[in-house]
Amino acid sequence: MSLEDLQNVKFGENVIELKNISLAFGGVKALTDVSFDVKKGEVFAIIGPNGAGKSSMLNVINGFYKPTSGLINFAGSDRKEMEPEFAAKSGIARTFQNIALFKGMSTLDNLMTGRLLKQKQNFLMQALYFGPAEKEEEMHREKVERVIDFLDLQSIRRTPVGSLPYGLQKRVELGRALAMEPEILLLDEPMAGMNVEEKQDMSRFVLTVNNEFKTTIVLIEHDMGVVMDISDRIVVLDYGKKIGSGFPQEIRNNKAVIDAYLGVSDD
Amino acid sequence: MRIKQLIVGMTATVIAISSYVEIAVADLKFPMLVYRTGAYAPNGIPNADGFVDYYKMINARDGGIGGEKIIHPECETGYKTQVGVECYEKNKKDAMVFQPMSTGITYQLIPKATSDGVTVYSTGYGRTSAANGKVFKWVFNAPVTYWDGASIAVRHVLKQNLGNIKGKKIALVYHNSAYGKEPIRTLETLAKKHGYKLMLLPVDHPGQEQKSTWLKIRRAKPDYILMWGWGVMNSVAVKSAASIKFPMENFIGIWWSGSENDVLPAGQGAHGYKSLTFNAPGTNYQVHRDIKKYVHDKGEASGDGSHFGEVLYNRGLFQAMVQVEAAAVAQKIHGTSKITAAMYRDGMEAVDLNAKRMEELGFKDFAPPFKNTCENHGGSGLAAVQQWDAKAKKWNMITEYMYGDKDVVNKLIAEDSAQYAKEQKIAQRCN
Amino acid sequence: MIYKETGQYKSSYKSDHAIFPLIQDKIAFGTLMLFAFLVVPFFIDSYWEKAILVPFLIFSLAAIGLNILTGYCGQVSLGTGGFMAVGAFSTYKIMTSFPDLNIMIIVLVSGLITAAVGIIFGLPSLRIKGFYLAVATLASQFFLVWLFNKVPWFYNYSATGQITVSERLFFGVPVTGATAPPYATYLFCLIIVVVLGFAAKNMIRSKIGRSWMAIRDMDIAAEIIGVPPLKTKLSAFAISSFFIGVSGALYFAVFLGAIEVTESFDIMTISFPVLFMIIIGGLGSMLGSFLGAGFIVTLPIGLKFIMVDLIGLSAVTAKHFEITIWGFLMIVFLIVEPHGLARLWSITKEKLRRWPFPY
Amino acid sequence: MSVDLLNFIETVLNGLMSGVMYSLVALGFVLIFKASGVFNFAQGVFALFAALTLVGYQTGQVPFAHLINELFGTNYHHWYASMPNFLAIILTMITMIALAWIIERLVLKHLVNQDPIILFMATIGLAFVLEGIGDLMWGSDVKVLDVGIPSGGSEWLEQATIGLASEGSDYYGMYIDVLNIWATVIAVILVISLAIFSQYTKTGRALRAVADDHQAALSVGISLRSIWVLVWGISGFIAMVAGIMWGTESGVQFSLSLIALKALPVLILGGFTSIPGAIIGGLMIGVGEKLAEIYIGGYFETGALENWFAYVMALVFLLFRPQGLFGDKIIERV
Repeated sequence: MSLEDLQNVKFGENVIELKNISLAFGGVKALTDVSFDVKKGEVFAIIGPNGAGKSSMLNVINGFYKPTSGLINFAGSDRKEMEPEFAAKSGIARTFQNIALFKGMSTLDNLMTGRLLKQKQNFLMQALYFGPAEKEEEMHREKVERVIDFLDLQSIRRTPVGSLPYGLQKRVELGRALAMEPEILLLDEPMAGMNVEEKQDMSRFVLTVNNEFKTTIVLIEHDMGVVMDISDRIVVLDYGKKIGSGFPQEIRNNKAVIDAYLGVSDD
Repeated sequence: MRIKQLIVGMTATVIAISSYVEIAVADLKFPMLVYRTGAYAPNGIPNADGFVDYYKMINARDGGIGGEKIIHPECETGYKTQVGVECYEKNKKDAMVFQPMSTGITYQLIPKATSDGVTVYSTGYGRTSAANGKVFKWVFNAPVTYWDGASIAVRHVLKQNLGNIKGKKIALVYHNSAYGKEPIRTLETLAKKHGYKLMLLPVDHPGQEQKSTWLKIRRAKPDYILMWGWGVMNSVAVKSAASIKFPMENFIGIWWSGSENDVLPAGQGAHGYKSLTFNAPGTNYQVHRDIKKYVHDKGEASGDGSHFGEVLYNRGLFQAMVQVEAAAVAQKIHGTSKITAAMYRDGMEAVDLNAKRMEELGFKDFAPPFKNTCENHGGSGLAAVQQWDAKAKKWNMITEYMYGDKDVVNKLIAEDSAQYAKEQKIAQRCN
Repeated sequence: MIYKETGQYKSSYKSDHAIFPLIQDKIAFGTLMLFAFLVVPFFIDSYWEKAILVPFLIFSLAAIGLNILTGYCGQVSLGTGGFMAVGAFSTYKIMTSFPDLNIMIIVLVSGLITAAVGIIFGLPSLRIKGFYLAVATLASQFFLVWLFNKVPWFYNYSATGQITVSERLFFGVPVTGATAPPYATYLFCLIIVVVLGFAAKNMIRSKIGRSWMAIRDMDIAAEIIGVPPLKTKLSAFAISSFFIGVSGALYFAVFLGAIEVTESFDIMTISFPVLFMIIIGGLGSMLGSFLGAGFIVTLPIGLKFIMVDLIGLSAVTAKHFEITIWGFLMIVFLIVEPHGLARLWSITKEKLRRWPFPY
Repeated sequence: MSVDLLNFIETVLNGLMSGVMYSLVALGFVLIFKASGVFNFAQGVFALFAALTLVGYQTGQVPFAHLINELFGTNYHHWYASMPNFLAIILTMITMIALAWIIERLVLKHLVNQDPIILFMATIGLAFVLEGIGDLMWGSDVKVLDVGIPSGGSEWLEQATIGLASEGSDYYGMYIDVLNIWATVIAVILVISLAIFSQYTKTGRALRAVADDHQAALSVGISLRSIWVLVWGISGFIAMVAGIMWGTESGVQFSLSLIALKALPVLILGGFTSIPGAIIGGLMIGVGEKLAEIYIGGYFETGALENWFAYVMALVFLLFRPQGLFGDKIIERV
């Protein structure tokens, strides 16, 4: 059975399709005419050296950056750009390279923020805090508690995240993303600065999420080992250009990629 | 049956006790709401010194009023309403009279004091329509009100123009607050009557930046400027007027804009500036000699004693004198030296400071005589114009004490107090 | 081990999410409420009323309002005085135009009007951040005060621009005007403060509160998880202004009774003090709002009492010292505990939990 | 030229003049904010304190006289009749620098890397302390300040401009207060010397380094704290100049401290971190509010809209440039 067949067995249709995305800040070109697609239920990795424009790519996907040209095909229609709120509403959650948690709030509250979009009660009901409002709160609290159990964060439920160690913060951030019950999960270097054990934990979480909840995952990661292990398909960026894509084993022996990483010149 | 007796008995005792407490006031308490700090301290200090020195003098010379020593606890308000309220609540027990020295606080206390049965005496400031004793039982603002003041200023202008100021332009530079707005209505009414043009120029607290105000004045070239100012606003205004070379003798301030503090900073430029007053400046009076003898020479002068004889200091003496006199009158009426707040009010309402009495008190020719009645809490309504002599650094009286436009003022007072009576559901007295 | 929470197990999220999860807190709060409602009214005299308790309650309300905006939503505002003025003048206008409307309704409506104004002046907060916003809010302060001082309609064309409250009954007892008995004004404010206090606490512990805090802590991340910045910030401005408006209404109608806008709502008499309250009390803490208000209201009076009545300094020297000490204490506080009295309190609770075993 | 045009010019000129006065205060704010990231609300009280001290030295007041007399029943007031202005100014400068040192010792040192809002509050506390001490030391009654700066309308300008008006108009020349002209001159000198100082001296470079980036400055071995003392000293000095100017105009008393409120809109307009911003912002506010007061103010029969207009003007401006005229651009990243 060939690889393609395998793929087709495992994955469904495209959930996101990026067509010739270019992004520039003033003169600086962050992305030039990058295209790739993400299939439902896969673990899709974006790799490349520093400053290759990986994070910019994610920012384009969830609408924090507006591409200067190109189209994003998402939810069945081509669009010039995404809106953060729309992205969130349509099930795109993400974590950030340098953690973007709400430092003043407890782990629990941070995860609860993941539920904001799903809470419907208006502030008056919340002010009275009875009946529906209270029910709703508890319902969502339950959902969040599941995430807490899943990522074993029980012990730090009430600690302000600002005071947590780096590894845990990363985990809480993942938790907040999961609390949104996303279709697509964008992870920006979820394992940066972690030791081996932590990396293993994190990889396990990622894979479980992918398998259990069938969540599509787009991740940026530097640790080639991890990437090759957990990702189904990979796209490689360098200086904002796409220099290769395919299955791990293809990437592993793609000359351009090796050059980019080892910095060998083409001559 | 028993219970009934019990209750009756208890109430009786309670009443007895309370009345006893009321009578058993040891001394006569004249609480002072002063401001020796904050934006208006420069005016607050000399005035307060006047009060204190007079009280001390009375205690030292006559051993108090009818044998009762005066106690005068000071409470620093910093000209702040909220603090004023706190001071009032703190001192109102057994207090004879409150002298808020701030229009804001006066407005604040009028309803409170009225329901607590404490006299409020706002000497020539505060709520003008309080002059109507029919409505304001507990409030006095003798000897003269802002509306008198406004009309007196206009009268002075009339005199100078041989009674015709049709088409003249009069500017009012006023502190942009309740105090400053007081004269507007009167001046507008008078404008209709005499046909002058009125120009309103508010100055915001604290009023040390008046450039645009005076640019406007310089362009509009009013013939006369009246000023309702307080604090630093006065001195800056006088200075600015001098530096745009406005003829100072056509610049007339209310009695709160006519103290040394207001003109000294302007130096020679202030020469010829006029202001109204209802008390004479200087130290050439019996009361000053007594204060010198009984207070200052004993080194007990309030503050550093440097304000002795200043306009606001003398005004303080006058205000204190009236309050003390009221107590004395009350003692005469009720035949007891240990008077209550209620008795004191009767005294204040019966105050009759005729020339003879003034002389007895050491205030000969110090201020025009006046007399409170049940209807009239506003006093004589007499004020004079004084002029600043920058070379000699002293104020000179340049006119007799004169009446304002009584029929205009009284009409306005009647209207305003009637409206207040309606709002507050007060039944008119004195009839 | 006075303050022992071990052995208190929560079997439901409801109990875990309660305002006072600990039994000790429940008891303490309960007794406090009983005391406030059933004991104080019988002993309160006009001095305690006018000088301490009523201002304390009113400023607590303002502090809660500002804390919602600054402490929870992270938008520093110096416009409190202006918004309180809106509350006060709305009350006056409604009172005079509808003589037989219930005072409670008047007060609440004034709050709503202020909320509307708050939304308008909140709009710039979308582009302007931090100190720039703080200073910009002064624009609302100065503008509103000017407006109420300038446009005669607001003070019914009275001669001086002073507005005076007229008597209003609440359950047959006057709560405004000079004749209102101390216990009445006190209880009236207390009820409003307690109810609105709980409302605020509930909002803070549910969705809307979390959105505010998200915006405060990291507005970009908040936007990406789907918190709309505009709506959230404006809701904070609106609700905060509502609280401040109500407190302004009480400040005028119940507390002072007669108001001169330029003096009573000056930034030095309202805006800064209220900001002090939430900073000294604790940004982002309900308890802090009350502690701060209590501190700021009682400190000057306390100092005055000590220096004038006990030591016997002259009023003026005492005042000078008061200002100095007052500023000095402020600095010391910020140095010792930047997170305010609320934090100190929780530290003491920690201590009590371990007591008598230090560590 | 028509009289209206001349009046307009006059208004603008006067606006510029008041603008300079505002800039003088704003300058102190900016220096401190740049160097120590503190939004120093006490700047206004600095000016008051400096002016009080200056008068105190000039007239030989006994510091804390009231307090001493009250406690010990003594009767001290002055210990010498007068002191030459120059000497008094020098002494005041020394006092202000000493003050800066004390502030650094007692306050800043303990508040490093706190939230800006906390620091801001601390400076408000500081303002109270200085006000209280100022009152205790020199008393709270108004004092006349005269260091020989002339004031009053400028005859020369009046004569010079009187001819410009078109024939037959009763124009009477332009009005500018000489004091303000002096203020402008002094302000210009002040700014230039500051610029030179920060450009061409070692300390100046250090100062700019700190303003640029604290960590970096530390890493190259610049002592933050000495720089802070320096900066606070300098703005103390600027406060003194401002204090002299305002004090000469209005006498020295509490209200002087409220000029801080006049400087705030200038700051948001010009940007907290920019000295040119403070100056140009000041001028813009000055001109803007004067024009508004005189030309718009007319429409509300009585104006007095200067105060809020300055702020609203700054606010509207911010909507288009949230970081102020010259403020550092605010960039948002994730």
